[in-house]
Amino acid sequence: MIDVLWLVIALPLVGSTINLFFGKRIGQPLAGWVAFGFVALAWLVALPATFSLIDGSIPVETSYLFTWIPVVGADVALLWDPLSALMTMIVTGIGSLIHLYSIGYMRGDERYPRFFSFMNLFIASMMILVLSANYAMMFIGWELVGLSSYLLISFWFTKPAAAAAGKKAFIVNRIGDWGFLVALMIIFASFGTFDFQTIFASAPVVITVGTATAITLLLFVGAAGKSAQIPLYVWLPDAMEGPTPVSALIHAATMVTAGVFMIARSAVLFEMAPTTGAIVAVVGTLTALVAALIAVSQTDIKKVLAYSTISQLGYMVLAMGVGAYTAGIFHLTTHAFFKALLFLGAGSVIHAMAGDQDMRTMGGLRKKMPITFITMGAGWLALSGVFPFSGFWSKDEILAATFAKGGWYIGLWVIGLLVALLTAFYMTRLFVMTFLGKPRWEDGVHPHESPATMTIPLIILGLFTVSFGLVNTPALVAFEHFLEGSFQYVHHVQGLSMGAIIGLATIALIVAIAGIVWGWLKYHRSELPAEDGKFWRRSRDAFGVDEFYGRTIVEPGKKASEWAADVFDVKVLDGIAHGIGSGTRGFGDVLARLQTGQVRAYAGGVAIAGVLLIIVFLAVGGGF
Amino acid sequence: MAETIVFIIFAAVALAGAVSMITASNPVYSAMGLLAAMFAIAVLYVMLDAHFVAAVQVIIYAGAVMTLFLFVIMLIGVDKPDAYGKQVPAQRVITGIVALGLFGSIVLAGRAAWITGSNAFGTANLNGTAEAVADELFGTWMIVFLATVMLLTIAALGTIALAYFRDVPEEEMVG
Amino acid sequence: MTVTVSWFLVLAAGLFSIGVAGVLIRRNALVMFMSIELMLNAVNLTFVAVSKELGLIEGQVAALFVMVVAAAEVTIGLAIIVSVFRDRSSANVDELAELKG
Amino acid sequence: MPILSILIALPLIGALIVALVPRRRPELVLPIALVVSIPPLVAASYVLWNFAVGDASFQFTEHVVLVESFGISWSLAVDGISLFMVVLTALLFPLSIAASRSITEQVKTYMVLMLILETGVLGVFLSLDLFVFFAFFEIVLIPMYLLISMWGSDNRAYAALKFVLFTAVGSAFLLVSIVALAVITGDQMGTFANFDFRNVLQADLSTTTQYWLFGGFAIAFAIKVPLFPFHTWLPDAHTEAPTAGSVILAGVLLKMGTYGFLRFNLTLFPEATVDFAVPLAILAVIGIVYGAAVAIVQPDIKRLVAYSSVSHMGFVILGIFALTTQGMTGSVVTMISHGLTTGALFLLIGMIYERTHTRRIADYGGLAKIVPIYSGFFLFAVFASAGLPGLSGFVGEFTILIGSYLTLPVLTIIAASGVILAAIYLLWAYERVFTGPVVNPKLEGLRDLGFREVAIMVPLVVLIIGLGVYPKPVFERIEPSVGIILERIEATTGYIVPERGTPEGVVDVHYGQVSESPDHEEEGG
Repeated sequence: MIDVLWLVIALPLVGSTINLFFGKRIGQPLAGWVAFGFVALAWLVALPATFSLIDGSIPVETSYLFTWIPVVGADVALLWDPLSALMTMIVTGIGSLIHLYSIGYMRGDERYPRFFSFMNLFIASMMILVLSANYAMMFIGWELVGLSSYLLISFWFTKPAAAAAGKKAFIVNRIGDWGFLVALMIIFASFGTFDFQTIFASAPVVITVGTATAITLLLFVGAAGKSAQIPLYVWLPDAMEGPTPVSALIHAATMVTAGVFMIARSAVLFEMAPTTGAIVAVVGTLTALVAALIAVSQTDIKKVLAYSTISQLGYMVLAMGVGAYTAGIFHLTTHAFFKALLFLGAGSVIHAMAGDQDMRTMGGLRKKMPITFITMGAGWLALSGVFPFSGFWSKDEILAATFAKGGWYIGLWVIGLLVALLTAFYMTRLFVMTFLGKPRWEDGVHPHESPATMTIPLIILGLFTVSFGLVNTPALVAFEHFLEGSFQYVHHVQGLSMGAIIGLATIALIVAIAGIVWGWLKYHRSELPAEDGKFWRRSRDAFGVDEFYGRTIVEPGKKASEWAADVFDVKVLDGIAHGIGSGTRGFGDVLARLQTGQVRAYAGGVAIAGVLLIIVFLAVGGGF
Repeated sequence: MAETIVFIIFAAVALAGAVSMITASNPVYSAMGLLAAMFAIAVLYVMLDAHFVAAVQVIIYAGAVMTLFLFVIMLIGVDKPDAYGKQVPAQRVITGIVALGLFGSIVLAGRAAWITGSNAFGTANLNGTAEAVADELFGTWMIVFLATVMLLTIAALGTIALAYFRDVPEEEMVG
Repeated sequence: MTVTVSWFLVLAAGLFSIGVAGVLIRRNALVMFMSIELMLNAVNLTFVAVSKELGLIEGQVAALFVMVVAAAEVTIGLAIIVSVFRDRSSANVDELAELKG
Repeated sequence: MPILSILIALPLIGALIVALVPRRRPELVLPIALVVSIPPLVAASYVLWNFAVGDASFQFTEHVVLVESFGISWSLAVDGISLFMVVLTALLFPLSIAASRSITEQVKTYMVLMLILETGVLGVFLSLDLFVFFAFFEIVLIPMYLLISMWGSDNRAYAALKFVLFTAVGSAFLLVSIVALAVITGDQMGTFANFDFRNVLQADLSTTTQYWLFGGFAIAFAIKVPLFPFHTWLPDAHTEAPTAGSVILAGVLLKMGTYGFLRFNLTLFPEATVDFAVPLAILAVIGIVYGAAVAIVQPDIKRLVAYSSVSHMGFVILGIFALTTQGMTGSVVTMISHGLTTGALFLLIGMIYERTHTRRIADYGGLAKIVPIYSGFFLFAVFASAGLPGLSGFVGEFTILIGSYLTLPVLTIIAASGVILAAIYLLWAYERVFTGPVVNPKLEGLRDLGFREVAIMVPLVVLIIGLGVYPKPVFERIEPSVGIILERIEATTGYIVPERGTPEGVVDVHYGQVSESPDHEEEGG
């Protein structure tokens, strides 16, 4: 069964190639159906293998395909364990739904087949990432998803903002990749291999805590790039320039969670380095807080969701930092469902509003698009963390795990609760401003419900959003049990009684409901409240982080480059070369003055030299 | 003894001719001086048993080459008295020092190596007849001889070329 | 006082030096040429003298070759002088300074 | 069959054939030149096909004594290092000839020079005799000089002269060193001199001699590579050269420098290599970062690619002087890959230059809308050059970085930042040229790539992907040859190559046999 796993990568790749070369001939919307078909097929291929893993009929296994780079022992090999199975299911499952959704959403775009080609390429890249059995191959997937992300963000490249956003995403991700790359160097220098199983089995023996800290910190730099953590989160809000299905698939559900996935995959190494764990936890918490603070003031519906994604990724990273891998992955899963749902819902709204994304000109859409309204309502409650929606269970688990760590981690727990409050608040703001109240549409906009290809994915995702949380409750720990196979070398610390868990959950629930009530009271009225004041203004331009980076890194960097190019290279280096050149010429001019052109002067020179030579020979030969 | 007298006389003629050649202000007198020197050298060749070389010296140098010189002198004209030059003021002094230095250093250098000492000068029976020279020239030195043939041909061609292709535009000649 | 080969050699050295002096002090190209011829003759004299001393005919052969080269040289040299003269009506080498750097 | 001699002679014969094309039929020159440039490719493929994998020694050796007393011989051979350089050369020449349709003046001379250039380059990579090597090394200069100075753009005279002067300075050092080496070798063999590589290899050189000779060789090759700070000729030459000239310059001529380092510096002077490795690696890393940083702000697209070459070649030098199997193998792979990717970039730039006659980035904008196929190829080349995994650039640079870290950790970490900078300069340039609205009205109605141009690009694209996805056949052939260089260094100096960086206690888990128990590490330890 595992032998056909390579098809999970190959099928979307084939789909991508077909659409790239023949997409125009296939035409709309058939090209979209082809793309959807290949992804769905990949999902079907992976499905039985996943079930076999759940019922334990096949072991965790590596399937060797071929040798990639022999000198560094990098093979192309696939690892099929619960973690990769879960990610495969998320990526191909949600991926299929979003492909289905895009068939309607992208209708009429002149580069329709190209879009699906890129989407399929993304699925293939993501599968390489999650199925990889070694770090080298993971890095391939890691970079390839960056490529697909670049292609899809700047899909509407005639908009300068879209092109710039794509570039920014790739470059910022590359900064993270630098960390990953250096981590790979240290890993190879320490282990002599990239193979996960070998590394995890031997890590405690082979490397010291110091090396583990170095490796994990660098890996975290990579994760921070891909999963949009401080200080590298700035690309994700800009990435919303891409088409909405892209935002849903790549920048909410799957690719951005790659960093979290990578940390979970390297759990053994992170377990060895408590310092890294602490840093990871703090960075995650701060990211969650900062992003939530920015999200509350955004007026662009996709921007709110983008910052919300960063904030939720902060939660997941916090989970990784405190060693609650299962909880983090669980939140990753539920978040994939409800955030994809929210984005697709937002896309549906934008579609209905003829491309308008400003929530201030929406309102009252409830009656016009009931399916979108209901499904997004489920997403809203899930993200806010209301019992019994999926978000409640997973977020609560992370907070509980943080609390269980004790010590200064309690502080992180408090911040986490604050973020939960803000989350509920801004999601309520989004929901109320969009669907409730009075219509504030501009003239000529006639909102309507989206076609079936768009609403069916919404309904399916909505069902999962409502129910999926139940697979891992304090009473039923199926999910955690399933993932155990992936964390076999990780030692679990469990310290909370059932009473404490229920107590913490109650607190979280109260906070969430408080946030919803606050938002409801503030925004559910006939006039939109004015959002001015210092905090609102600073928050709306994202605390000026982009400008700050521009001032402190981009501009000085550009200045330095210009100096090197225009001054150092031209004046100094070329100057030296020219100096040598003109020096030689000057010396030549001096010598040229000896060339009087007078034959007799030359002859005299020859004669004098002859005499002198004879004298020298005599002197040397002792002729005198 | 007779040899000594002959040597002294003709050596003196050769030196006198040479000196008059470089000092005469009229090129025709210079040519005459050189002619005298060459005849004297031819006699010295005979003293050295190089009969054939002596004959060639007279025919080629004294005959052909000097005639050519005189011909060119006449062609160019002798009406321009030649000065010793004035670019370098101390030129004659320097020239004298250089020439003397050269002579001195050659003599000094040769002193050790020269085959002095032997009474009769040289090997008695060196036969410099045309036959002996021809044996050597067309035997061992055949290839070199042919090379000189080519050289002469080329020289002849060069001369013709110089005379023939002379209608070159002024600016290119100077350029 | 018997004549020895070294006398001839000293004479040759003298003639050669006079030739050098001629090249250096005269500005008439023709006379300079003659001085060069004189130098060649001095060398020839050396060849023949040493040939006599060593009893080898090769010295005379070498002298013959020198003469051939000298003849060729004279032909070309005089042709050059004539064409230069035709170009600027002077055989004064000091006026020929095109190669001045 | 003396296949290597045939390989070197084929382009020359081709040049002769091209020279015989009647003057009245200039339109025949390009097709004929293209046809005669195919046989060398066939011969090179034959060599590649019959190359024995895993054999580190020289193969296809030919040896004919030319000058007995000076020890000069016509001595040719390939090993894993030169093999791919030869194939790359034989591949890039037909492509650049095919891409030379915009050459309209003196086409025949142009093609003849291109083919002579090919002979020269092949000779450099194939000859084992130092004298013959030097001769070919210099022969390459002349056609390249003429190509730049006759068919280049506005500032061509300056660029061509700069190229020749820089290279000639290096050649002077190279010549002196070669002669010195040959005389020392000859002295020890009891003859006047010996230029044969295999004899030179046996010469016993003192450490001081090695330093001097290493320096002489290194200056020549460092200028050719070019290594910072000798790189300033490169942007000018690349920019002013005609398209084919840029392709060949970047694709194969620069490789002559790195190839020289590998073949001569490292092999002949092991002690000096070990002592000079770190300074050269420092220069290489400066070059990586500096070249990339300068590339960012270049206003001219060709200059940008030229500076990117400085950066990429820095990686190659770093890999070589890290003195590890991985680093060195990676360097050779990067040499191949750089030839393909930069060749592709220059070909593409040439194609658009033919249409617009401008190289200024600011003159472009929104091209992707007008010429989608072209943009697709360009984006591919951009990512290949930026080292995207799955494409050839990554395989080489990744291996270099992994290998270099074993001996030069700090430098390698700095060098890795070149990866970030590469993304910046390439994507920023792409953004300015291809995306956004079309501002320049002259760009409207531009023709997209035709069949001929696509046909030129496809082989490169296929090879870039092939080398990126399945580079094993290439690695297998390079690794043994690199191995003996390192073995020699190990044998003659106290240096020890870190094998795989594997410390004690690493467990080798075989595929499919992963044990479930956490105390698994005891099996292997």
